[in-house]
Amino acid sequence: MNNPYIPMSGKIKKAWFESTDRSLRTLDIVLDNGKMDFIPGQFCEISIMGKGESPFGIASAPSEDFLRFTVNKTGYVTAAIHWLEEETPVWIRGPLGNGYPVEKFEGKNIVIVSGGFAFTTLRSLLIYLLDHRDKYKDITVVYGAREPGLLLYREELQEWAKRDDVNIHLAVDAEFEGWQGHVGFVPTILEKVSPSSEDAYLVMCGPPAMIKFTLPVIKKLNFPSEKVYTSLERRMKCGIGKCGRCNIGPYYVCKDGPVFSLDVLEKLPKEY
Amino acid sequence: MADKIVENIRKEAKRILEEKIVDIVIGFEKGTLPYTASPVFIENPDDVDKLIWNRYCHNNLAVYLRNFPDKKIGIIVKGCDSRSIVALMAEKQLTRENIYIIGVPCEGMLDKNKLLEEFGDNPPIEVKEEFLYPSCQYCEHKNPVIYDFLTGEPVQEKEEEPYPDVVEFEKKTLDERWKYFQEEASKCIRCYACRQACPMCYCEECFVDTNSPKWLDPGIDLPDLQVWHIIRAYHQAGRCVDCGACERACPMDIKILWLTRKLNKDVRDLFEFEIGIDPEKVPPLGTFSLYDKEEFLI
Amino acid sequence: MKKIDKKRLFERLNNLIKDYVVYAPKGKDFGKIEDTSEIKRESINVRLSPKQVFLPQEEALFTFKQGDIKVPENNEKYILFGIRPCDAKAIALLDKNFDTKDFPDPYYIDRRKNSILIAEACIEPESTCFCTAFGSGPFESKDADALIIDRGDYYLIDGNEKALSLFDGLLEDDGGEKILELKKKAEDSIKSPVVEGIDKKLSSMIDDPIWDEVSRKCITCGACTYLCPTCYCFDIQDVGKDDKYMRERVWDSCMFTVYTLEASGHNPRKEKEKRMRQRVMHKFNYYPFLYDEYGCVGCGRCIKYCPVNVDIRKIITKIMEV
Amino acid sequence: MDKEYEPNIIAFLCNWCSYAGADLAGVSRFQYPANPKVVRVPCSGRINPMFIVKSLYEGLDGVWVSGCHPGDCHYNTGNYYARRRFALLKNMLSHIGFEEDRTLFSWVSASEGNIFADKAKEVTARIKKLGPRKKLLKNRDI
Repeated sequence: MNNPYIPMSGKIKKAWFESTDRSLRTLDIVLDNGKMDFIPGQFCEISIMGKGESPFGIASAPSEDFLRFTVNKTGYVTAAIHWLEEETPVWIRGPLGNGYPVEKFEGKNIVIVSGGFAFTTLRSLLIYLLDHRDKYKDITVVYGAREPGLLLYREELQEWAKRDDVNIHLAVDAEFEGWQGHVGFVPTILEKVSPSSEDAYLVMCGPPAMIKFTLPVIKKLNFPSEKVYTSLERRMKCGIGKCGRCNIGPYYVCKDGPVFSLDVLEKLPKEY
Repeated sequence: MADKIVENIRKEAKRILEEKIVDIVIGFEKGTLPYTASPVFIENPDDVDKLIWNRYCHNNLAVYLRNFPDKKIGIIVKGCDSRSIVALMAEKQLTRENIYIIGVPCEGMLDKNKLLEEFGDNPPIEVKEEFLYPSCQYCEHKNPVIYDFLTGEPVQEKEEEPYPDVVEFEKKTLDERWKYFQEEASKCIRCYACRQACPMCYCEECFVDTNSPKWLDPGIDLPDLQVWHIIRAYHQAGRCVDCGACERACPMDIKILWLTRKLNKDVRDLFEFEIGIDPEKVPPLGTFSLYDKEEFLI
Repeated sequence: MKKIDKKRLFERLNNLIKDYVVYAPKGKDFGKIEDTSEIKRESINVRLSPKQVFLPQEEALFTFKQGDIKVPENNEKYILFGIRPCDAKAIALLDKNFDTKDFPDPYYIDRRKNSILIAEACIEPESTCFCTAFGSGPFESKDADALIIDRGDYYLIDGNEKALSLFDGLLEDDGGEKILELKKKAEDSIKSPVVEGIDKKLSSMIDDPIWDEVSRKCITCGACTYLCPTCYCFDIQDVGKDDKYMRERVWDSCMFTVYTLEASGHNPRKEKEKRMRQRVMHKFNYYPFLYDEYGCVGCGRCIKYCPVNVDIRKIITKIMEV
Repeated sequence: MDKEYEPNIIAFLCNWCSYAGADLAGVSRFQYPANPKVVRVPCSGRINPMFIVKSLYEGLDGVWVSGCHPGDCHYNTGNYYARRRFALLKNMLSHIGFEEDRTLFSWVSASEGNIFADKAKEVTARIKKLGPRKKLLKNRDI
């Protein structure tokens, strides 16, 4: 029997601070036993032996030959992860969760809305979409952060912005020296960009405050609930629907999620 | 006597609810099992007939006081519960104006388990002292120390030495005491009922729940359980009113009062202090005397 | 139905202790025995439920030493003697969570597949029992490998081959003894609340004020969940130091505030009415949704050991009245 | 050959008196055993009794806490508060059957280098006499 609690070994190939305030650290990890198959939106549990495990969304795309995670320093395990240097061994369990329904997205317009450091799994999704560019119609990205230094994967974003097959709208909350993108909060920018809801799916990830104010805009743009997807976070332990803590109603965020469509969430207790 | 108390409780509860002196009254209703009463929360003056009083009303209702931060609360208390309120006031957790205290002189609560064992489901008419909860046996404050309304005549207080059990226990050898502690602690399942039942355990984050620092490993390795009991009791030093709610709440029947009672005795002997009498007096570990004993120093 | 002499059964059980880890009622609680003389019942049902055999309160998932992961092996065989039918059903319910197709739990399954459950019928159920509410009963034999009925000097026994073969050579003909009356008497003494349709009803009661009402007296300790035979929620934590670590799982309770507390400080179930809702919903709504069965077996432990007399039967009745 | 048992002792020393006392013992070349491992704290009042219990829980053989003499506290009153806490803790640990000499308290001032050395000797000797610890040791087999 395969033991789902045992992590796989890997090594950190590259590690750097992603944001200028050093609160976010990105790790590129290569597994010892070859590559991991996954769908954008899935997550892994990273172990620090003696400290514990924490779940992180996979920020790399299946086509890349490393696993990328961006970790915000908030607690016990994440602080330990921040200490990790290049070439140190790490332990990983995954892929876990359901991931974004990329097959359902085929042949549709895709709108990606994100704020702050929630862009991780959306990077994975965006690269996946670009890798299979012919299968999808228009791709629009609206991504904002408090200031330019807090936008994830800044260089890549600039590269993508140059492409003509994807519309990237970057925003910061307030005027910033040298900033040439949008200025304002994500909901405002989304309303300004006003992507068509026709034949389109919308994927949204961000802090609770952003979600709260973006939802009315999404309704205004006429996106039906079943075509809006979001990725949830909960305290997780086992990651396989056993330990019982991450449930929202009868669904486990770790196993049946973390990606849920809005129409499913609307029927569940507001426990997220 | 008891009927008179019940009548007085209901009347007073109805009055304070009707006159809007309080928004909610915390009292006891009939329990669903033999020898039990259960906490009840009355907001409608018409519901006061749910309120009862008998010798099974052992819960310390003061534990609920902090659950209603924006309400004026009426509460029915025994001697020990009233001391909890005073202790909470001394720690600035409550304001006296927000609480209306209905005091009940208490003759001690009866131990459900002992009664079940002895009489099964048929409650006896006459009850002897031996069926009292251990926590009630040495009670020094049967009458509420603070109240707005007293439901009956004060009962006679005991004048005896209140810690005979602690004195007796101290006579045991070191290893006997350790063995006893091990036996009791090993029963623990870490449900934290003792903590939750205690009005004084109001920390937002308990030391067992933090992970940085991680004071205690999870699980039921014996030292984990022992350290939990040591520190839980120690956090009560000079704060415990000896109501015994922790021990009565324990589903595993662990004796835990002998820990806090030892601390209480020490606080009395070393610092001449008793908590829960005067809300203006600073608890013993929040103050000091230049002349505190220090024989224990090397 | 067969008949088995009590003395001879215990003798046989004593012999089996060599090959099996035998659990039985030991005073108030349920525990491992070295000799059948330890078997003693101080209450109708044991306080700590048999779930501890398959899901111990603390259990190592693996140890980690000098960069190596080592998984503990377990090849023990188990006999659970004298568990009650409700607890046997509870184990069947736990199977549904741990023995799933997508992620079977090896630790649980290793123990469970090597176990024999011998249930003992409740001739005199307790006042807190309400097993009949969930289609089970004091003489229910479905979820155990064998059911024994205490008849003074002997037991009546019925069960599957696996269980009966333990007692090869001891089984006698029961002489046509009828237990129907006994069974009826036991069943009639149980007063169960009506639960018909509660799962559907609860689906529309997520934001009902009832949760505030029923949770008010709760002091949010974990006594109910830790004693519950079907509550399985656990935490995974690391212990150890100096490059010698152990990842272990320990029981956890949805009634604790920190259960859902996230590192950011956000807590989706900060209020106790939400936690009470979670406990009740999990048993009576989520469990039926996922596995087509109620997650409660009506053993009554949570009622009996609750420090403030929160009575789940009363909660059920209140829900049904809404 | 069996090596002589050397207890592992943690010493919480207040920055202003006992730690300076230890310093003085050092520069004055007073001999004292190396068993107490020093943790410098701002004041004996800073020492949460949980530090002491935690030290024992983590496997140390003994705990020694030392601060300023009454009246000498750098923060005026820290050691008075500490004195109350330690009195209760010590009594309680003994009450549960834990050896009293594993938790030791003293006052040592900055000028008492020789006394510090004496106390260190006494602490080590007392704890050594008790032998390896058997109580409150973790049993997990890792």
